[in-house]
Amino acid sequence: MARIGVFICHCGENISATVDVEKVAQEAAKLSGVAFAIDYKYMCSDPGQTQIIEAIKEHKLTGIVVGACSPRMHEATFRKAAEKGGINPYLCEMANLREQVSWVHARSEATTAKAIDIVRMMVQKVKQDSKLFPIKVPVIKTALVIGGGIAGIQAALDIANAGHKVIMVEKAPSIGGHMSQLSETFPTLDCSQCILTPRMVEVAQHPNITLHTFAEVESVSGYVGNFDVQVRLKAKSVDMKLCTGCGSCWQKCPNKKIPDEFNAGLSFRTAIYTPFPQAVPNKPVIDRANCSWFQKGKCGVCKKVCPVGAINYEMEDEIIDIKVGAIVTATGFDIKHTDFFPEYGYGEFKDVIDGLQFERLASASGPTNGEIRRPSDGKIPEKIVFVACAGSRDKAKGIEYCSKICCMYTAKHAMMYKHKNHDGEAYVFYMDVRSAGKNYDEFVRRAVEEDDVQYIRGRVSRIYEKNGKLIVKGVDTLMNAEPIEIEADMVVLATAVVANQDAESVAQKMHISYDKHHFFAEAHPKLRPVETNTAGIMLAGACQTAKDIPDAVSQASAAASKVMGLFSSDEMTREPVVAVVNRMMPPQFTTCTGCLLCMEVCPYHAIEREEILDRRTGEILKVAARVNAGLCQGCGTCVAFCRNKSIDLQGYTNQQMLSEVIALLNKPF
Amino acid sequence: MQIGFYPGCSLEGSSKEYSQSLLAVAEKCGVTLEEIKDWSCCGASAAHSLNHDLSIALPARTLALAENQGMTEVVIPCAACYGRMAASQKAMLEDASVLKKTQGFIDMKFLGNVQLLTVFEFLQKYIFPVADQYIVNKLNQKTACYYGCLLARPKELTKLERPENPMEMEAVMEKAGATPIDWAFKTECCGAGFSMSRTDIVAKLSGRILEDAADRGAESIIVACPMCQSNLDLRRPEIKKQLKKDINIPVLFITQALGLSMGIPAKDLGLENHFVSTGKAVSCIVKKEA
Amino acid sequence: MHKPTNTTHSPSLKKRMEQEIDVIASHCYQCGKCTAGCPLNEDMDIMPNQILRMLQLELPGYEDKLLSSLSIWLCLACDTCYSRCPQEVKLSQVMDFLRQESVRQNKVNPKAKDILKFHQAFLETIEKNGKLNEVWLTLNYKLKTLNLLQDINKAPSMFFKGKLNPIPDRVHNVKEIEKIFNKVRENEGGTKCK
Amino acid sequence: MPDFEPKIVAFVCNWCTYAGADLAGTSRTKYAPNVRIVRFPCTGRIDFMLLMKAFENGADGVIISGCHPNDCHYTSGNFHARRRWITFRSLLDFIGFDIDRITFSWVSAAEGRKWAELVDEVTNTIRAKGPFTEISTLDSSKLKQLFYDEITK
Repeated sequence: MARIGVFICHCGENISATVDVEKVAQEAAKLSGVAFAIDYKYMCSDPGQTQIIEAIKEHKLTGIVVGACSPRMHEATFRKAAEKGGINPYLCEMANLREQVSWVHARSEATTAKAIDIVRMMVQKVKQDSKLFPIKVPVIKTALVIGGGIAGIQAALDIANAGHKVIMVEKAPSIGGHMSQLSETFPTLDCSQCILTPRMVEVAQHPNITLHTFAEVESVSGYVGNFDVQVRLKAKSVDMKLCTGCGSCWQKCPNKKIPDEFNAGLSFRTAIYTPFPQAVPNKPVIDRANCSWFQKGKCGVCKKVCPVGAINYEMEDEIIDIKVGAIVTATGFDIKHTDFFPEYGYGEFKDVIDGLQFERLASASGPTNGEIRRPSDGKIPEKIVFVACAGSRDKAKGIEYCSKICCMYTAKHAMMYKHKNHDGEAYVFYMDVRSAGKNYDEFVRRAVEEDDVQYIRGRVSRIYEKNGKLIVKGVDTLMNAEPIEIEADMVVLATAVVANQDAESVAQKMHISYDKHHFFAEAHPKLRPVETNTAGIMLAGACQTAKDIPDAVSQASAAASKVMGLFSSDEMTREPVVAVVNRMMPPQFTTCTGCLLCMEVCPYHAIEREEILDRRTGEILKVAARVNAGLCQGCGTCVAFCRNKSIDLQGYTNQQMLSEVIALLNKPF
Repeated sequence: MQIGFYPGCSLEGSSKEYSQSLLAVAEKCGVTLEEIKDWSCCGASAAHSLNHDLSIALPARTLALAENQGMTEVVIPCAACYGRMAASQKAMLEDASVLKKTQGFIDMKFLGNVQLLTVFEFLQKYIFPVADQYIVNKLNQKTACYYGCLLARPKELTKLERPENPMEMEAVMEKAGATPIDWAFKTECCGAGFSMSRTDIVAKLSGRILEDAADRGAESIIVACPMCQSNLDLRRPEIKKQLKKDINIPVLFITQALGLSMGIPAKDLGLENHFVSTGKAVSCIVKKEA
Repeated sequence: MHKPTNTTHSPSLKKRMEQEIDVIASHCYQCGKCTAGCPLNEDMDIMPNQILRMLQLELPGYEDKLLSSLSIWLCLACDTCYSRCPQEVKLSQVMDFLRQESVRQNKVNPKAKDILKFHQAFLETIEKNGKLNEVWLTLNYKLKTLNLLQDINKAPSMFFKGKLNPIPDRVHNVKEIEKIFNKVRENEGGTKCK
Repeated sequence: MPDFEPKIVAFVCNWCTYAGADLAGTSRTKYAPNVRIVRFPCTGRIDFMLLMKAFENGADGVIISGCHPNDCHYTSGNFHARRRWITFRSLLDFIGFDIDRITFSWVSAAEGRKWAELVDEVTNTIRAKGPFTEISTLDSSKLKQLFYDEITK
């Protein structure tokens, strides 16, 4: 038999001014199962709490209802008191008599009546309450960082320097990402590789970081603090332990005509290759799709010339299982390529290039050693046209958003071109210049004022080639919409930033949500910008949306600090308000029919399909749902969906909600 | 097999060689085209400029006739007519109120079950499969395939694969043994409906087109639109004044070129009806080596 | 110097347009791509993007400027603008609408009279014959414009090349066509197309 | 009946509307005392049979309120609730239930005033409608008739 204690608070005058608190206490005392009821000036005060603790002991209470302020205010306080009194803290409920009664109604019968109803309701609820215990989940203090671009590097270093283990997985043969391709960086014009490569080396040498290049995440299961991840180590065909990176293999490789990804297709590489001179690790891999040995079964030159016998054609992909407590997703971005722009030359004009290609042309380590020359004939262009918003803010092309970085890098490109060719002409067709950021607008103004780059407001309609020149048909909307035709030697399209091709499949492996452009979705656009709605998985860099380096780096550090927070204790404590599927012995007696509707609607992928097997024969007796308490956030959507009430939410059970409603109504108002 | 055929006004007048050559090619390949009985004008640019309802109603009448005459496919060689017909059909199928209103105007039911074919679609569907056995000549010349506006735009009507740089006509010309050149004015406008009211504009626009074709060494220009043909052909004197130079590249209809490759005599293709002599184009032709 | 007015006579030109055709003026963000690609941009008095701008702002006097502009008559409906417009604004429909509006309010630009007359001659010929007969059209047009000598040099050669057949080929029951014209005229003003 | 005071039960989510109601309190916004709030973690948790239970036990009106679309603390719970409500409403409508006695709304944690207005509005509508008796006085034969009429009309 329940023995409930009811404690009605005056909150000074706040409640008692409009609610007849004595009456409420008296009425409460009459309720069945109520063993003790009292009203007091300040329940939350020390003496108030002491009263509760004493009462629990003295009257052997099995649960308490505190009629006071909003539970959002003092629930924690009174649950502690209940615990001190020796009962489970979840056997304490609050009746909100202040925010939702005394403060919103005038003193009247009706007001007091409402207060009584609410108390009665909570008394009913607390009778249905069961002991709950905070869920403790152990935390594996190793982080997985997916992607070895600047964002991934930053996150990995931050976490590793905080003394935690980090595993980094990069799909390319080297880390560095897009930043390693850049020439100089805005707004300071310092050399990208000069600031990046030291970080790359640091990652490779850090005692806390294990680096897997040429590898991809295969699957992710488990939950915050306890993820099980499978990683595929693609066969490099080169034994990394033996290889010294001497380079004699790729110098001799006969397949020399493979478009070089690192130089954005502006030069060629060999089939066995290291992507670029400062690559980390600086050891080659074999690109099997382009290797004669793997395609035609002959050649084998690299094997012959390798002085240490590191070449191994028999090597196979290897899948490794790792356990991590948190994941930082930093898979980066891609850009639209010029063939996306039929009206700008369909990628058929060699000298219409995209931003990354220009970076390579302008980079000292690039195919032209930093001299800006036309891909078609190697001439130095006298006139360059830069087209901003190429593909961005273009509903017709399916990309409505602004790519954010183009305004800045276009200004940078124009500037660099002018610095290298003082009497060259640079024109920028733009719609708006969006240069918010520290020293950003000053930078753009410098391009205009000091390097006299010509900015023309208007979109380019068409580009066609005529006698070795590119005719750019534009317009100056600031000059009475004057049509302009420029005969350029080279055109650079600031093409839109888009999500990686495989972004969607990555997201699905991780069970994180993504938008229609396949950028990964943050848990909250303002207040949780680096977390995903899957606990324990963070976002860093341009996989979330277009970002420049400073933004990517700061988000990476933010993600890292989230991970460190998670790793700050050996186990996480979580509210026990989670869903449970009813179970009894023997297991197949669960009422769950395994329709798994709950699994579909759960926004946290917290519900799993479980096969109940016969212990002896091992045959499947039944399929049922199982809640992963580590992932469940307690929204209860599954409960409302369950067709036969087999799943229920602790703290808000069907039984409780029903009795609340009945208790509310079975007395006249 | 029988396919409906809508010549349109120009193909009965200034561009009759277009229908002449189309029919000749079709006949050669054993394809019968049945003209829609009592068809009327599509309204062209005048109708949609001055009266929107009319621009839908006029084509609607002919479309309804085609339906009543039990046609399921109608080939419309004239790019302009095709554009108007397709637009009218689209408007009626997409908006019930428009359909209702238009049916009221024309006093006929419209079901929208006739499929309209551009000249390309027709050639690809009915001529290509059998063409090779009839092609006996190699045109053996550099041709500039010119689409103009109405064959390329608007994209939802013309159904071209790459509206900015179409290749459909090139495919036909390669079959006919010509070498299509890559040029810049494929889909630029020739001045279209201004051929009489603003000859100056026609001269300017068509001039640019001819000039680019000439600069890139075209020996003939291939078109599939009567307006383009007459502007590029008929307006040479004005163009000459505009460019201050004489360009005498002949302008052939795609079906004429195809016809030549099939060994159909020039006069059956109406080749002598052009202002700019087509002799040069014809003279390049060589027998196709078996 | 224009001052924006909030006293817009209702329904404004923009409102009427947005009711009649499938175009929302505010969709245009003034990038100017339409103007840049327009084959007639050199001859236009108001550029395509400016036409949309004026519809967007609707400052006093803009309506008159628009309806009496030459541009709306120069547009050849080649759809280059629409096919490249990032915001998919059907500009050629806007032009059609403005043309019809400018005739309704008879504000047609004097320089565009010939173009208008050609269109009218064209429709009249159709109304009479159901089909276009170029000879009739030419004569009709010349009578309207009185520039009788234009192309006179071409007529004979055209005739002998069989490009002109003076005997009009007519639709059998021309009455039908006339009926369509009349019905449409009766229905005038109530045009809707989406 | 002039002195009829409706009983209204509000099913609200903890994160938006419950907080919104608290805000009404802290900003001392007055509203009709006829409403009783039942607190759920999320509108997605609400089993709509509870609505029927409320009416069965003598409620005259019901309010369901949670976070605005895309503001759900659990990302999608409020959408599920909305969908379920749309279906459920048409069912109720079909069986001849007066669906105007149920109000579905969105009140955010910042909309204390909106909450107060909502409650007053609903209270007035329900007061005008008078007490709800259909279910308490419903006998199965009448129910059968209802269905029969619906099917045979």
